[in-house]
Amino acid sequence: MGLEQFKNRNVGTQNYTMVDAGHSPQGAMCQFKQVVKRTFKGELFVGLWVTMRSMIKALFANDMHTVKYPLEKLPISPRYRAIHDMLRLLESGHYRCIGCGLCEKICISNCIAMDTRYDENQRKEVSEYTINFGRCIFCGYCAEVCPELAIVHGPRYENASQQRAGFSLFEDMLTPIDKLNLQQEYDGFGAVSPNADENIKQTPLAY
Amino acid sequence: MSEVQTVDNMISITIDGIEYKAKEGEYILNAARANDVFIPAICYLTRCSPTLACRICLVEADGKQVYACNAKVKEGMEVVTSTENILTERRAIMEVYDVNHPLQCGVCDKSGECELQNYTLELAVDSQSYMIPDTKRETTNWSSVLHYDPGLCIVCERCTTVCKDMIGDAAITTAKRGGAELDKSYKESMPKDAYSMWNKLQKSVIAPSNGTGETNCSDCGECIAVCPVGALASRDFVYQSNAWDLKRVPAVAAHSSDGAQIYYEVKPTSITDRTEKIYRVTNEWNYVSLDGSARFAYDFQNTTASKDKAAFDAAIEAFKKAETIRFNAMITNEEAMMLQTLKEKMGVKLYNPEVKAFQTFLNHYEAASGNSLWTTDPDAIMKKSDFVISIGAALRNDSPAMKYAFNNVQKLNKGAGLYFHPVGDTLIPTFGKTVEVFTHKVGHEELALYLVLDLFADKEKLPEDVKEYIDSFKKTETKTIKEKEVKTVKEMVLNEETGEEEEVSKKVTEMVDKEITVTTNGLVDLLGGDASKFDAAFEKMMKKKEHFSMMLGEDLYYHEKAENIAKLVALVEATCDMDVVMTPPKSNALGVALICDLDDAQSGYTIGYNENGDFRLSALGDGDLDMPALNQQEGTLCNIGKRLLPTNAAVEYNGYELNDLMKVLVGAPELTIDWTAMLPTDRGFKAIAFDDLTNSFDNDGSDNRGYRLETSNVETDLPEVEKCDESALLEGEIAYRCNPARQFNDFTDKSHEIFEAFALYASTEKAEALGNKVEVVFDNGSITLDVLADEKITGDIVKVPDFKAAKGVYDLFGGSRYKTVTLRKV
Amino acid sequence: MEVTWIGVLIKAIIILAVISAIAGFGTYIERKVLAFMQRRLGPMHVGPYGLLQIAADGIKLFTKEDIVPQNANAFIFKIAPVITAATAFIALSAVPVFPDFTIPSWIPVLGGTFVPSIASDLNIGVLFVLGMMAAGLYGPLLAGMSQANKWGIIGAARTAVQFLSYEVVTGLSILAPIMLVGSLSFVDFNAYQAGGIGDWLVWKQPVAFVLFLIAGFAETNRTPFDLLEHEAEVVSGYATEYSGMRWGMFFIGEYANMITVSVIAAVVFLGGYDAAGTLGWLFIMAKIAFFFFLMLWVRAAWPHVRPDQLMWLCWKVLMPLAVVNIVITALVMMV
Amino acid sequence: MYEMIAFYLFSALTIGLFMVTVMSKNVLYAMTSLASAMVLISGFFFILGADFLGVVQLIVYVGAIMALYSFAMMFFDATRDIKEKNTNNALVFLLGGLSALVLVLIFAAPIHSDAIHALYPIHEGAGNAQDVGIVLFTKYLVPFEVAAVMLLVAMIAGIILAGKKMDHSLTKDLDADDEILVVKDRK
Repeated sequence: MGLEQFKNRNVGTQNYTMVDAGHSPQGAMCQFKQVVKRTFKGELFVGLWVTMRSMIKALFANDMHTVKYPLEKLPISPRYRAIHDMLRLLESGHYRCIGCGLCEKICISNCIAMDTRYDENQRKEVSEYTINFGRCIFCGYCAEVCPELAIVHGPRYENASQQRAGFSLFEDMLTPIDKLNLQQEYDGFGAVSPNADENIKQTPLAY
Repeated sequence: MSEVQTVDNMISITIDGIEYKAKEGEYILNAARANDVFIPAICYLTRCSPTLACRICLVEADGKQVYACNAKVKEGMEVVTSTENILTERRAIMEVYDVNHPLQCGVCDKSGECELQNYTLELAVDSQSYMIPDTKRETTNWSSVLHYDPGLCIVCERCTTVCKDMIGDAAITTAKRGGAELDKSYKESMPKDAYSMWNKLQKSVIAPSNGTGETNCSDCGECIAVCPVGALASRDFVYQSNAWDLKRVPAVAAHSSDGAQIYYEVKPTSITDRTEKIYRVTNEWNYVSLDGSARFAYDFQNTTASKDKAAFDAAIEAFKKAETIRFNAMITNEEAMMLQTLKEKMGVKLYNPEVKAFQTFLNHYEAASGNSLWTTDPDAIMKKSDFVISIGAALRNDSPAMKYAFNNVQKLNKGAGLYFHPVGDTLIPTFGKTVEVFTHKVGHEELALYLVLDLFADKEKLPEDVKEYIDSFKKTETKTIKEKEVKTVKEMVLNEETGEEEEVSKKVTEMVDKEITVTTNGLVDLLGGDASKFDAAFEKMMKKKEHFSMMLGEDLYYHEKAENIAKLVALVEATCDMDVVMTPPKSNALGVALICDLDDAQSGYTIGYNENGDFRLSALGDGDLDMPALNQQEGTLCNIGKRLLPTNAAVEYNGYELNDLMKVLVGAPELTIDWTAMLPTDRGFKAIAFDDLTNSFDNDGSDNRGYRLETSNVETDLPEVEKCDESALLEGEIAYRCNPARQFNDFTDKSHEIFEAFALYASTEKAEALGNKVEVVFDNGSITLDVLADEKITGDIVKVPDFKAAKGVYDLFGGSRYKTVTLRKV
Repeated sequence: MEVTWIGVLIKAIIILAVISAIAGFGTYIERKVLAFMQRRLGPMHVGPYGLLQIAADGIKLFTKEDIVPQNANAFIFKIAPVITAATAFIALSAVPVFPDFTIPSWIPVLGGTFVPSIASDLNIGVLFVLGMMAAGLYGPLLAGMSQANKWGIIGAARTAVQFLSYEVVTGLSILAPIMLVGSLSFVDFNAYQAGGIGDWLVWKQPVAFVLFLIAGFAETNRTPFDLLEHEAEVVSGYATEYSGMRWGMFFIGEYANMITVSVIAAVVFLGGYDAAGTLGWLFIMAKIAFFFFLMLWVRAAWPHVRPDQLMWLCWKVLMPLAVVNIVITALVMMV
Repeated sequence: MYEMIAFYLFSALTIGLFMVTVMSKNVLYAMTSLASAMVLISGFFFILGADFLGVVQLIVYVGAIMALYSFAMMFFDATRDIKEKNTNNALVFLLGGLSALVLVLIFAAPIHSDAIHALYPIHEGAGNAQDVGIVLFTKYLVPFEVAAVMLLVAMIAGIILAGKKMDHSLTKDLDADDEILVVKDRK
């Protein structure tokens, strides 16, 4: 191996290569020709026409792209990752969160915190749960890791606040009990795949 | 294990084709673990006897399938850890373990530290071949701290094993549960070990061994530590936190002189309160066993502290006019060094009655024996001793490490034991069949040592006067007695649990008439034993015994004839081939004894550090100036194993430290831990900076925490000992200064998981006689206490605790642990 | 009709009020047109179709804090925007804006007053307008120099270079029509082209027309020659430190200048107004509106040029062309 | 009457502004006042009815020359006052006074002679611009042509000087338009 590569001390340029991007005119005549060509070719007028066409379309063909945001909203993808929702069990109405703490652990911006306790039914109960939305980067890991599909990303993306960090409590994100019938099953990050049943290994539990 | 393990008798074995060194007589599993070779095993605990519950450690040794936890290594043994058959067995066992095991892993407190999970993954169990109906098993609380979820339990019996072999309480055992019968067809279709394991598993559950729903034990929580699954947990910790959220702070158990290794596991208190709180204490349970105070008395930090400048200035003033600093052993070596520096530079007296007696005793011992410190430690006793003697210690209460060692020797080393103590104890005899308990009179401790001399001393070496004195107790007569003769008969018995035939040894006793010459040892009778039976019993105890150890307790340091006892101990050591260990009376008593020059009495203006005084420095939060508690500061402690151990701050401390006072008073380095390297090297310390201290265990269990104090040994002549002074005997009502098992000091009392009350403890009968409340009247005062019955105590002596410094119990007892008192009903 | 001083005063007031309003409204138009060309809606919320946006902007500009940077030369900093606005309106005084009319006699006091189309009908009107627009360069120049901001200095430097250079082109390009007409008065220009669309000077002087337009863009600081305050390069150039109404005055000046240029182009090259009737005035309104629209249109369609390209274009293309155009015109007239 | 008012107003302002130009230590003030004074001078022309000259004054002095001055001034810090190094005040006063006196004498001399009359009377019916043209192309034809040629030469020279190396890139020996830097495809 030669030392050529070390002799170019202009670090950073070694990985670049020049590509031919056409020729610039050589000599006064060529330059003049180019000016004339460009002047009379009408490129500028093509530009004018394009914008005019857009204006005509916008005004008369109603081809307007503006969405009047607070008044109109675009439909969002089910995989969109906005403010979290806490889902309830459809049958009993009890919230699904079992307090396993996986979302807290996986959260890369460290914005989820939960306190748990031993409740009177000898179950693990979440006594407090917050997400610091000032920090949350909506990466979707929490929804993905949740074994119960309890924390999911909901469609509420309007989360601007006057404070740097808005905290959200468990109850704020929880489906209201009277709106249980409106609760949508989540099909975004971490949701059960449509063919999940096929992937399960059956065990001989006859009981 | 009866052989001495030295480097010389290491043998070599081959595991999976690689040659390793192992100790003679060691189990294959231990040898593998010591050499970092992985053999799966669920039920085996390194320092306990094999349980043979899980059967997963199956290996092939020299072509035969054996259980690695139960088979000993032999020279040249070739071990194969996995063959096809073994893998099939192991997989079947793991599948069986997973049958009906609740899939609550998400909320289980084990949170991923679960060995069942690990082995299931290790053995790649991805499908299940077996099934059986599940039975409902209710969650129970066994005691104020123990929480048991039988649904999660895999009946590996680690908890029962550790309770029996290590702790000695044997408070829990396997019990029957109404599980469904296995399908008979499995007997043929399943691998043999898996089937028998399942058969047992299906029938058992763990339960308190006393038949009630509650354990009656020392609540040490070691069963929680060893539980491989989430079945056993501390009641306070259940569903509080995931293990992964907890930050582990390596530390030293602060309350007793065991100096056990612990981790404080800390995490912010709650979402709103982000100050860190200790959630639990864990330990390296393969190498260390904790007592209840170490595991549960963790929240003794000083939370009220703040930098109160006025109090600080007042403290400076107080120090300037102080004549005495009274303190106890709940301080680090660094703080002890600071106090000693104060004494040297400002001429204050250092008063510490707890440690002073110990220090004096140590000095007497050093003078008599030439050894700067005692010669063995609990760890070494557990590893090799097979005969232990305990004198002068309420073993159950004074030093958990001693108790564990005493018990472990009986269980694991097929050992024997002699226990001398005035207060009768029902637990000690249960440690082993060859444990003799002498409930002697208060003041007869010297006689106990003479008995030891009689029994174990090389008579050639003993001085003539001692020999004469011992012989003066002996009487010889001829008697016809009926002697029991024990014969061992072997027969084949069907084991119910496993459904197999096993060879079982049975002892059959026959009575034979014999005419013999009997030498009655009057010493035995004097110490409360039965001389006629003792000789035979002792003969049995001495069978195949090679390593003898003697544990000395706090009673001896406070004994009136402490100097003579120290000499006797030295004599025992010199003539009996016996190792000695002494229990430092409180946490860092050894460190204080080595570092500080203590004075006999206090006088004038006194500063109390966690003690009574005119100006109180206190880590309890109730003094004139706040100090950090031991879980809030870095520093080192000296323990019973003669080690200097580093401990770290687990929780935040906002106030002033002693070092801040030192800076103003006499000048000091920047940090408290800067004193570590300045500890006196002439007392055995080494000039090693705190940050360079190691803090770990090796895989074979060797302790690398901190460093071992340097001890010196000077050849000395045999000491001149005095005869036992019978006048020191106490008569009448006797109070014994002794704390309940998990209480050591004000700090344990402050912890919310410790419930033992400050009360008078007495045997059940005595307690009934005394009623609910008594006034204990001493010569120099009295104290009124509730009466609590402790069914493990026998005899008339009552125990008065001293863990509350404010009650001044030390002063009441004066320089002794025993006092004649009047008990007056209130 | 005789031009009285009161008529001139009324005219001046009309120019000030109406042109200011139009300049403000121009911002609305500009935003709308640009939006439509990008298929957006533009301002929509203040008033119907956002028509009152100008009011909202005005309120905002008037109520915004008037910040003078600490190290700026406060006096110069404060008068600079006034210069821009003032010169722009002074230039308008010599330009025919709106038709002349007589205030109906039934109105008290002012009844019967003749209001001329040009506030000050100079016989060298064209030159005067050019001169005032030249003087207008002091606004950006002083603004940039006084604000103690490096972006401002760069903006000021660009002002000097760009305005000076393109003044030459403007003057030379309009010289050829002047030669043809033989007068510097806008009235004469209008009269010269009175014969209908065939008489428009744009047919006789197409090169001059194009040159004038290009130079007009540069003189009014419009895309593609908006180098004085091009955000991508110099933050906001000479206007970097300005806020509130002072900033607004620069833009009133700019839009007034746009109107001026549009008027000149319409009068000089596109036939001017028909002095006889109202229809002619509507016609010139349409012409002016077209030029105004063209400026917006170009802004939507074309990228802006680099400073060196700007200079290159001025001195090496436009100016020689203008000179050649004058020479040819002179030759043709001679023959 | 209006002319009177305008004249005196313009005179006072012009003198004042020139005073500021001379006296001010601040470059910006000096420049601004100079430019304003030039504008006001053009006002005199307008009062005199010489519209063309007035506009020329505007375009040439205000638009061109002053802008060049200001361009030069950009090399200084416009926000800072300039400290004059004036070692001899007496000399400055003497020289300044003498030159002022000379100027007064020169301009006052014709008044004394009371023989001022236009050499070239205004042509009836001809505009201001035409008058200037007539004078330029009759009496002052030669100086005008010489000046024109000189200006043309200056302009051409300027273009050549400025445009000499306009195409030469200072940063690269290659023409900047020729190349685009592209990341090499590393396999």
